[in-house]
Amino acid sequence: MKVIRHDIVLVGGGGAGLRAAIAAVEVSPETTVCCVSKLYPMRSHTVSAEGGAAAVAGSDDNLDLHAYDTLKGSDFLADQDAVEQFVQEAPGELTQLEHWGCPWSREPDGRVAVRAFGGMSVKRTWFAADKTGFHMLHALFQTSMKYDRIVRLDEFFATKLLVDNGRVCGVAALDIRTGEVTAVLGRAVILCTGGAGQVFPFTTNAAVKTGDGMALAYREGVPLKDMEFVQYHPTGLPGTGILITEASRGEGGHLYNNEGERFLVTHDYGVGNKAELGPRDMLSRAIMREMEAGRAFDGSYGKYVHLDLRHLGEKKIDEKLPFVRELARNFVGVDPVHEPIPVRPVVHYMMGGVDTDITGATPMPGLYAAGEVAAVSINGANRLGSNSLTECLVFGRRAGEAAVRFAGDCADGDERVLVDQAEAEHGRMDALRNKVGGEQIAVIRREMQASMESGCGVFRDQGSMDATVAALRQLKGRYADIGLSDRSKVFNTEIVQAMELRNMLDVAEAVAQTAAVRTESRGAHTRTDYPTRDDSQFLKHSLVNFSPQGPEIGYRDVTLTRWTPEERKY
Amino acid sequence: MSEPRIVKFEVFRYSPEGAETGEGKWQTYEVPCPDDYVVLDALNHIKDYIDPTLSHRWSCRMGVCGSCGMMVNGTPNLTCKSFVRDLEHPIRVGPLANFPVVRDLVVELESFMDKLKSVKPWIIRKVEKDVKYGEYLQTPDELDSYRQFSMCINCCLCYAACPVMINEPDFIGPAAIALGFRYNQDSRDEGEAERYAVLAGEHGVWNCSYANECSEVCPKHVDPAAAVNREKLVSALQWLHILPKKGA
Amino acid sequence: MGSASSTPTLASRVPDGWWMSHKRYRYYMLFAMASGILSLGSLVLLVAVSALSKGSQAWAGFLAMLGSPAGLLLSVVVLVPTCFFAVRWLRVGVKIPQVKLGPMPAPGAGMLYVAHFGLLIGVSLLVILLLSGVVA
Amino acid sequence: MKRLEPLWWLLFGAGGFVGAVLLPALYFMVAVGFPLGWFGDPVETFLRMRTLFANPVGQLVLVVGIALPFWHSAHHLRHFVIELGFPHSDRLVGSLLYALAGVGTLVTVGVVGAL
Repeated sequence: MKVIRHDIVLVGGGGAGLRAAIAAVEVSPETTVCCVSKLYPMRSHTVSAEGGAAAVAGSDDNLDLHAYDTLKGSDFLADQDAVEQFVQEAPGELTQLEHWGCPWSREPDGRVAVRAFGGMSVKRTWFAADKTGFHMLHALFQTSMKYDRIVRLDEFFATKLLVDNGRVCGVAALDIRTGEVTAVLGRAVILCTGGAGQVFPFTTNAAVKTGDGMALAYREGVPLKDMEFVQYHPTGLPGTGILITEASRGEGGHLYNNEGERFLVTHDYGVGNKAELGPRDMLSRAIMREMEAGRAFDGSYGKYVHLDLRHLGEKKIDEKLPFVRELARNFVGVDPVHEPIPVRPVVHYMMGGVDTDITGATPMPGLYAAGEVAAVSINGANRLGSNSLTECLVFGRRAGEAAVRFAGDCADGDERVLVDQAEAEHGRMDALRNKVGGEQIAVIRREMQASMESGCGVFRDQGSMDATVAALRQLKGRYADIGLSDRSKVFNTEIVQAMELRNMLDVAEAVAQTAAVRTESRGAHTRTDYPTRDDSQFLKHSLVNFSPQGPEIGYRDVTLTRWTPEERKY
Repeated sequence: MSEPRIVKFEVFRYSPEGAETGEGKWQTYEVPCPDDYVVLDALNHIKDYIDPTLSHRWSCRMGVCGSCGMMVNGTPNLTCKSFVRDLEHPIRVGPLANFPVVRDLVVELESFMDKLKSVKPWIIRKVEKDVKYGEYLQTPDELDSYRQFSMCINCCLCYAACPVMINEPDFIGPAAIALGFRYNQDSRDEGEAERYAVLAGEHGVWNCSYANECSEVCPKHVDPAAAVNREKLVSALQWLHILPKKGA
Repeated sequence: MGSASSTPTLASRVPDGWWMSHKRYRYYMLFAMASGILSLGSLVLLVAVSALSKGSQAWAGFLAMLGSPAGLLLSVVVLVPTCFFAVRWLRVGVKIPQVKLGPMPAPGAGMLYVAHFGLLIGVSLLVILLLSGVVA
Repeated sequence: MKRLEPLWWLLFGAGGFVGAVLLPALYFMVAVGFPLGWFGDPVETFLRMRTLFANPVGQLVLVVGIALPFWHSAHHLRHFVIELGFPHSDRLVGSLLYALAGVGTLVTVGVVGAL
């Protein structure tokens, strides 16, 4: 068994992970960080983020306003102390990224430009055209290369947290290239593996977003928080689910139904005069309602509405939204300069995740989490567009620094105990690779996704969610009987898919079960049988714990500081 | 939607273990392809329902993560944006040329990663400004002077198309040079002198033979050939001491 | 990093169809050969200058040689690739000078196109006018 | 040779530029137009050519127009040979080609100087 030892083990190399890694080596001159990532870091899903990153910039803005917008967007489920911390550190983090070379779009005088975004009451979204995530990720990755103390294990798949006496001291990681398991030991572990959009069939999320970090923590007894809140982005391309950024509405795009109406203006969907700049949950519901009312277009991938950018003109589209134009042309054959883009709501983001405090620490000693994998929570029941990239930076840095502090105060774990666990993982991998069984990975994955869409979509009710819970339980049973065909060790992606599916089934179950017991509508969790918010019972985070018998669900009060929950109307 | 039609794919298979050792082979699959299928969809269909032993890399399937580059009918391409309907059949899918093959359609990228790092792709400054004093000012014109070269997604198609790579695998190549040039051109950077030794060195720009193939295949219109040749011009003038090196 | 060369690899594959059977490469190969043919043109001109220096008889002999069917064939062999070369060189060439050198602003592509092809047309006209005797 | 790469490249570039801008018309006139008698008989063209080129400015134009393309071709052929699969012969092939271009340049200077 190969054993690698570093101070800090990082799982995932996207925006949050790389920020955490850089923070860790910058805050301490000796610390080494080992970045375990199942794909080359610059491939991480941060790369697909388009619209921008929020932080107070202009003189028309202030921290309280950003905090209030975020809290209101979250339907008051976000922790107010976390949000205050977040908005305060956001501008510095985005400036830091500017210093690291991120090509932010600029004003004529050379200052960083900002744009409007859904649910934000003033312009505060920093952007690099409409490839913000791409530029942020590459700037972070390239900057990380400066540090020899950031050691990368690219294309290593973390399969288990190694735990000694209740404290996490590393991970077992499958080297996809060789098929061997390596014990990667450290005194703290940071999870930055992103979300789990792939548990749904139509998602903006990349194939790699399979909830790995959530499942790793969950199976070791760390609770997942607010998992029932899954954000649908209102404007994805039908079929592929490719994201058409909210910036297209921020820059002035309009939504139309098949009667040529700007339905957000002509019908009352609660977004008021914000119209297309309303928050995502509300817009997604509005589009679904239009579909139900027969006012949507019919296409080969079901119903859709139109996102019209034509009035912005070619020059503005090319300057501010070049990627939208490229995507629409390439993938649906529509040039937004001349035609409206077909769009529909599509799964985009998990508000929930591994339970952390505002330093990124989870309840398990030594374990930290940041980015989409974590629920701090600043997003509550609905995240505002452009807060997530900033969240990766703010809480990535916080987790990196907190992990260094933790690692400095404790001894190494018992190597024998940890390596034994990794050896067991190695045995499990060998067994899995040679597994014979009647079930196919792809079939179970497809059924899981279909079941999540039907039960935990934009609109939910008790019957649909209970059916999904039952279906998932049955799928987990069938998973035990999967068979694998690829017996070779070198770059065996089938075994990776098998483990990803296991992770997704755990995450899906957490989503469905927590959703089924929250008998109210809040943010992205919209129940037709309980259409209103119920602060008396549910101004609470859900916490789900793993148990062999099935998820165990508990609740924790939301932290309130200066804002009283109010009705969410725009 | 019209019925999917059956399309023949010839996919390259190689494994250092078991039956596929040796020189690799072309394996034929028949895939039912709806009209809007891209090559990656077909590969995933093969992986999911025909032959789970096929290995390939992919992730975002929207042309920005850079992981699904392969040779499609002899041309390096992102398989997520190569529409089956636009290609001649049978469709031949192979691993990126000019890279060692790890398995099937998966190539070895370690040398590429080293090349990227060798150009020091980060902002180098003599004096760093504290974040609390705000951003470095950069006008839209200054941004435009390097922006195109910051669009590279590291998909490596340019390396697979570059005729120099065939015979000189140590050439740092179009993407790495474009990245180094991108930082050299950035008004915030002062690292040109540090990058000179690599960019204008033994494995640097002078190996380029003006084929322009990199720019022909670049899916993001980065035009690495422009970067390579501009760097040649700048380096030549610096070599003649007509032009100073930023940060020297 | 960790996994470098950790499993045997198959040597990198040469692009399918390199170097003549693929359209893109064929085009490039033509360009490479055209750039060799420039020298052939130069050599012919060198012979012409040599004849010019030896007197009008030698010059007439040179012209007779080039006017023969073989001579004209040679001119086709030189001129066609040279013109192809000129267009591609000037077209691709606009990429290179678009860079800020010292205090001077970077010239734009449009301006360079005009400059490059303007120069080609201007110089060609000048040569034709001077050598044809229209402008004495 | 490797140490002088910028020089080879500059000569290559200059040669390519001259080859693209000057060569087509000049070659057309001298090797096609004159032999076919389109621009006067051999005596007329002889006198016209002498008038135009038998002076320092004309000679400079000829040296530049004739010699630089040699450097251009030499450099490109050097890379072409590498591409045909002979990267290890680069030193030999390069030296040979640049030497040829050098000889060509000297001959050009000599011939043009004799005008």
